[in-house]
Amino acid sequence: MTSFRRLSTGGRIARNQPVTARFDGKPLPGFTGDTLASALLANNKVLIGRSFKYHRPRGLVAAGIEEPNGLFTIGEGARNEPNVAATMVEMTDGLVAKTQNAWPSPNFDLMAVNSLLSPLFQSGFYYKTFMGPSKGSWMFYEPFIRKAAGLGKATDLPDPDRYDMRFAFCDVLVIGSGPAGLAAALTAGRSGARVVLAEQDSDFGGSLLSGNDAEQEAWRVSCVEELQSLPNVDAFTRTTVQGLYDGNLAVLVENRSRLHPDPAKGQPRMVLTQLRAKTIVMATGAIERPLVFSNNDRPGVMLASALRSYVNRFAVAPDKRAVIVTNNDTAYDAALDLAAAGIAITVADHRTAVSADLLSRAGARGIAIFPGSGIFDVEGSKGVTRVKLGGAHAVTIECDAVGMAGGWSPVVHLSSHGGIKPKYDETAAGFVPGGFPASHFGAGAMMGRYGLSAAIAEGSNAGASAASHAGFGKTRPVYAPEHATDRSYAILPSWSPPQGAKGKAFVDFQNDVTIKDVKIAHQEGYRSVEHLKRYTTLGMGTDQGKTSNINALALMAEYRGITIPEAGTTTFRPPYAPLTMGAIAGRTVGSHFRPVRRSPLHDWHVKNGATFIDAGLWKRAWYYAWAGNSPETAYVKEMELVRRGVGLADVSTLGKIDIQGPDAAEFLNRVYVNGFAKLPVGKVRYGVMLNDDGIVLDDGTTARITDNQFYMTTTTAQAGEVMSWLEYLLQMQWPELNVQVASLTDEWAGMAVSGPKAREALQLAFPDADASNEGLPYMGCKDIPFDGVTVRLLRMSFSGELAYEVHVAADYAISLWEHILKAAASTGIKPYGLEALASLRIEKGHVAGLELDHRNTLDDLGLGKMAGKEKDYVGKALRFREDCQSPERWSLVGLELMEPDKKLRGGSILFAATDEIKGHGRGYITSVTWSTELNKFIALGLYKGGLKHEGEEIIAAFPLKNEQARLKIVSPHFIDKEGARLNA
Amino acid sequence: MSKHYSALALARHALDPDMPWPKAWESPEPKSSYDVVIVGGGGHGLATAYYLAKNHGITNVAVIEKSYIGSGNVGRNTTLIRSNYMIGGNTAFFEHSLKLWEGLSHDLNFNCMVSQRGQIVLAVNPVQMDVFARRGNTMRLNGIDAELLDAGEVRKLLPYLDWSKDARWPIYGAIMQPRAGTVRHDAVAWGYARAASALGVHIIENCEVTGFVIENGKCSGVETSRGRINAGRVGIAVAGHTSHVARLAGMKLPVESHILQAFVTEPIKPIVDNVISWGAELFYLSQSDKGGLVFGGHIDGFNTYTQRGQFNRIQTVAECAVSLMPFISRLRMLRHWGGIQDMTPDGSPFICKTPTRDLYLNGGWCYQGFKATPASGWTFAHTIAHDQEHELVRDFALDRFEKGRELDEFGLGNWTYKQ
Amino acid sequence: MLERISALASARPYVSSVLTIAERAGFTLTQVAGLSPDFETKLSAAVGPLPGSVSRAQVNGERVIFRIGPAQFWIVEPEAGTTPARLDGVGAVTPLTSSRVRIAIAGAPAREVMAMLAPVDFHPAVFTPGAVALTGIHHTPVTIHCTGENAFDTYVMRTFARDVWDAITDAGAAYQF
Amino acid sequence: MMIPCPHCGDRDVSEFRYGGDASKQRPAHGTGDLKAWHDYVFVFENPKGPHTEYWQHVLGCRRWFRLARNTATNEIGGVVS
Repeated sequence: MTSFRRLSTGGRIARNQPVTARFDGKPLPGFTGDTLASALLANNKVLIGRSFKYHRPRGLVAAGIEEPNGLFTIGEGARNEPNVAATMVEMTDGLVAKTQNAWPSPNFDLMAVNSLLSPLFQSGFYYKTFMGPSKGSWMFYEPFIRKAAGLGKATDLPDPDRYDMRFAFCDVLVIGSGPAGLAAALTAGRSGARVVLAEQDSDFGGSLLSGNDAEQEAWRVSCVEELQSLPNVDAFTRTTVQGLYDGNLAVLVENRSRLHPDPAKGQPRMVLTQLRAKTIVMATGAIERPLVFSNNDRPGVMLASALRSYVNRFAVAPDKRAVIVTNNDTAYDAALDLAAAGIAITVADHRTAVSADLLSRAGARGIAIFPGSGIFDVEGSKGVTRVKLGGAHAVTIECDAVGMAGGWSPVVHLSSHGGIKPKYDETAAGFVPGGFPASHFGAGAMMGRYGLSAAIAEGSNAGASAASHAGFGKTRPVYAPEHATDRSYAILPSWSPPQGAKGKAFVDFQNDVTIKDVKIAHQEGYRSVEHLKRYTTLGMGTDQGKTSNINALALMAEYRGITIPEAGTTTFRPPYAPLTMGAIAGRTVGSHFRPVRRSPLHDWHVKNGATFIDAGLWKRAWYYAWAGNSPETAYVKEMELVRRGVGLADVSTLGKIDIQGPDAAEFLNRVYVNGFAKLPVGKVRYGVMLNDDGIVLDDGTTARITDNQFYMTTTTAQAGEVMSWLEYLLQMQWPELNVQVASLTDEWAGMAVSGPKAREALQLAFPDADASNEGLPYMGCKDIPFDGVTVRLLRMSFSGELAYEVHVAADYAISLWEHILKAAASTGIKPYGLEALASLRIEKGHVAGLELDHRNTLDDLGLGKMAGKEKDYVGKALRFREDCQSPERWSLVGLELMEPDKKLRGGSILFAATDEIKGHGRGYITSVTWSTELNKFIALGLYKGGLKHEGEEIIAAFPLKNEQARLKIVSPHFIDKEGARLNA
Repeated sequence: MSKHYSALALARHALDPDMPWPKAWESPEPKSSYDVVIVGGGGHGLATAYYLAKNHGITNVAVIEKSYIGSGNVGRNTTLIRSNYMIGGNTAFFEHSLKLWEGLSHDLNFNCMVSQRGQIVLAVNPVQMDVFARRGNTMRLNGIDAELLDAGEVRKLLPYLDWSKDARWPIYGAIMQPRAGTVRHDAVAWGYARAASALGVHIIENCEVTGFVIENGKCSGVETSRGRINAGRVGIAVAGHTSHVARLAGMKLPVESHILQAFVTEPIKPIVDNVISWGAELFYLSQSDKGGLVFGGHIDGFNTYTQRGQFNRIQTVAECAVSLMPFISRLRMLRHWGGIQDMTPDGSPFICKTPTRDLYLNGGWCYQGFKATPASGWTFAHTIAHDQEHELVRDFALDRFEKGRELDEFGLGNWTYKQ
Repeated sequence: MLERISALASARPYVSSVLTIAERAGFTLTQVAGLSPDFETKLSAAVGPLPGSVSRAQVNGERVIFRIGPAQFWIVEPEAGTTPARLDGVGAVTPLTSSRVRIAIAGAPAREVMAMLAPVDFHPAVFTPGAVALTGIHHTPVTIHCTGENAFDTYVMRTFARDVWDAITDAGAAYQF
Repeated sequence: MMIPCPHCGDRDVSEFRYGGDASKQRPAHGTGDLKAWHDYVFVFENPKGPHTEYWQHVLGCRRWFRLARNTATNEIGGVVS
């Protein structure tokens, strides 16, 4: 049976460019200019899918972005993309499309059994059942529900395509290129303003593309040509404005899928533009509404405007006869154009009176008109075969298709993205923008003002106003073609269908929401629009209710006995249409997800067998190949090297800050808890900073280079925070301090030379420097020239060994590092990595990231004594809050494993020996290492009451691995309590 | 007309299409006086009313809602439930909540689709694994399920993550709570409303509280857009607008209002079985029963009452999604929306008495309001009924910052906008 | 003996017939910040006229001066330059030569590539030669200087330079063929 | 959202770091008044409407400044001293 066919002439398709897609494994012929939807209809594929819940046979409803039914899986393998509206897919060679949500096929779908059970599946049914027999029963039912739900099937393979993101700026953004948009863009363009015109369709023209009037076409072409000739205008097709965000940020997405772009050549599949527009003209048009009647979802029942698009634009039409049902005049455009193409047309008009002009024009085309009538029912299981009218003329008509003309809904989505709710306009019988900010303008059908000459006039005005608002005063208006007329768009509202028909009457096609579901929601009290939507899932599909929202709202208003505006409207949220995730993420994915930060020594580490570990954004050398291949053991060798000989570690990741000015010392004295005012030049001091709340923010060291210049280091993790904090205090709170700060983190590389042989190594590397205890005592610092480069030596130690840090401008880092290794080769010096660094400090009892976690006070970390009693410092007041001083707080302890055959793990929970092992315990282990000095596992931890319990035996529990171990609480300074090594 | 929901009732209605279902909850005119008035008809307020009636026999209760019930955050979240908390004041409360979730559909006779599909939190380095271990050990020691997974085990469960050498942060392992999962969020509000209504609670929609009747330090009612309503006790549960409503009662709170965005893709056939969270940046995702992937990230980072987010945050979240699960790149986002949530300096909530007698506060939920709903209602009802904080919420007091007793579950420091 | 090694030493080179993306090494960078009310007068005496705003660079012979913050300037010149010696007593002087990598992006598509990287208006009538933007590329702070009709110098942080290089060359991927 | 940096002009919000409520007066350095510090650090007016707040142009000139913004609309009032 043929229901739809390709006409032999007409349309905008390029008949000299035939293309072939693959549809469900078979060739699907079409032409360039076709959409997948028009090609399917041209090939008489009317039943093209099954509905979501009931698996009813479905066909195309629309010709544009609002299509609810015609969803297909496009592409295959890693390029498989589910749920794409066929109306938005351009026919190309190589296009692959598959039907979805039907098994084995849409024509014969076994899931259609659901249709028989449909009385059970009314709205909200799942809230009322699947609860028994036991508490967890839902977990039994859920997999079946989940399998039945969902639309298409996604691939789980990584997307091979590229997506670009770009920033752009313009004076006037015009959204939509229908008559109003073309006029607006051209008027604005003529003013000299930078104009961007965004059109989601594959060509400019909007509704004009679906017409067949030669004069209008000429007007369209001349507008487009002039726009393209203007250097200040960028006009984009296939570009959807997906959302408007604060600050006039418009997000545009251009789809280049039809070009089958090659990511290896840097060709993007989509380009997302973040466009900052000074002004915005919305000319987004309107979408036709279906009518609600029995079996209005039969394949072949579609919007009247869609029938018109298919016949005029794609030269595809119902085979012989179509019925058009309408409540307004606009349907006659479709009726006349279809009749002109030789299709027999019957119009059922809800209105009892039809204008004489329409009657005579329709009569001239042989169109039968039944006033005061509507559709009672539609017959035909897999396609329309017959329509029964109701009302004044209860006749039955054999036909191939039905066009529904229920009036128009202005596309107000973008106007409400900024938070202004749409308002109901009785004349337009739809929601129109509730208002605009000063820089936004609307024109044409989206304002509820329909008709060609009105749209063009309004577009021209809006373009001029927008340009003027952006500072471009002079322009020339755009005039409508001479014979443009304005058709009335007034509808006869009739939201409920005739009584008595037995079939389902759908409000939302995609989500299978019927008029009965709306009734049930009303009965049960789900009456606010949001309740209605959420309870019935109405408007929640991929089409986001573009065709269904108003009908549903109107029905609810009718049931409640209130007006449509009283019933409310729903909030439109971005994106306007389904927005590809890859396009949003752009190039910032995979290895580009976040920038990698590399030490100036990174390339050396790579060449010399380092294994890296992620620490924030940094890649840090974790351990080196010379020490082995396992993170479990390599660090132990590296620790031994430092404890017994000398090692070299990269500490360039530390935050480094230059602090200069006459008040620099006072500034440091305020931000550190301990005193810095009297730090002598040439000396370094360990310091701790608190946040305003009295909790430890960071620790580090600061050296005094000259009277008015200091060199601060921070932890790697907090470097950025500390820098911003210092800037904040100086710029916003303490303007009386004359201090300048600058980040040196990237300027200076740092390397630690640590171990009993450190002095020997340093002396070998820098023979001219005095590294003796006198020349460079513990916590001393000095700059020395070396080979014409300034090298900063700081004698300080994180490991507890005799140690120096050697800092140098980062450009020279690798060269100097290699020099030290070579010059001091006789000491056996080798590199050691982050794991050893972090373990050596545990033996020494230095706190680090896992202890500095924004939860601990100075006293918790055993650093309370550092704070100056008399001096003021940030965080001092709140440091002394009641609980912060409690002796029962969890505070820093050292821990030794008492059972040599066991392993100690970070994250263990600590209990007293007599405690029951449950609850939160008395603390936990923060950091663990094997101690090469003590030959056992040791740890740092926080324990209730802290070192009051020194010497006690306690228990570490790690129930995740069913482990428990006995520990002893000891001083966190496991080695060299007197500091003999440091001062050696 | 079946009041009780069951498969049988559904069948009876199916056979007799003209038999109407009863209203899920009644909409009475407000009385002039109630024993307890709850301000806020969201999940927490409705749950509080339900438990006041059910647990404490206090049925002369009104829930007053400015808009329609469930119009706030209970319908604007990513529907996750879990009890993986390790700070003393939090663990028992959230586990109590999860236990209540487990029986909720039965308790309410309303299928809230409590789906315990397990949450997997992915670690990106060994240090994070130690932090997760502390969390998991604490959970186990408090009778809560938790499992550590190594990278191999994670890969078996989630083969579609980015396991390639291109991954910016390779996955190192994970912690899993099998009992965690998702709940159909709207059903929670409706289910509590229906059950509370059945016990006699008045649910009053489209009624805005404009003031509190406070004399001599005691609250005895509320002024509303529909007149004064007297009350023996008044509870506030208006997350997102807590500061505003508290100000009407003369309070200034440690709360800022921030927007948290959430996202959903088009529906697809089942592909993601668990709730997945990532340790690289805050990101969490699950697949709804309808088939959409529901996901979210951090708050936008500055206080706002506009329910629309900034695009750079949307990008950040999309980058997380695609980088963690590269197949998502080809799926399409259908909607994104924003909820206004109370952020507190330590990321933890308040359920407590206030300086005003007979006035009680429930708010400051930060990211965790939804999963807390049942326990919040349970303990808030207790707090109101007994004029004394329930033992599970002892630490959710307003004075904890004064005392230095912050509950900073994630160790993020005292910034509302970083919590 | 000590040699300077570029942060981009191991970066993958970018080759295109229409677009140059290349490191432009061989400069010194000195930051100088004010500590006295007459700072700008003193600085100007030492290095010549100063840029009036953050959005324009001042070119004094081989010396390029950027105003990078309140009372803060960057002075960029060839390695043999004499600036640091002249700055004694002018203000807080901080040598930052190693801290930045200078990447030149030049050629007909340069503006389109820049627009793929930073949220700045690179329209030729707006971002004219001499224009400067302190902004972000790939989440890191950068200073972008328009040096010619379709030519830009971008100063990026050294520790991020390799990755920012990858981001820039990736943005220019389409022109490599 | 575009934020007007007093130094660099209007820039995208992604270049900035937010710094919290700027209407609160920081107690003088050295003030030991616990209540004053508690209110300053922990308590917020949190208005739905005009709000003054700190921002830093962290991917730019690193300048901190006070900005007037309406929290009900995100409308920017401009930089305030």
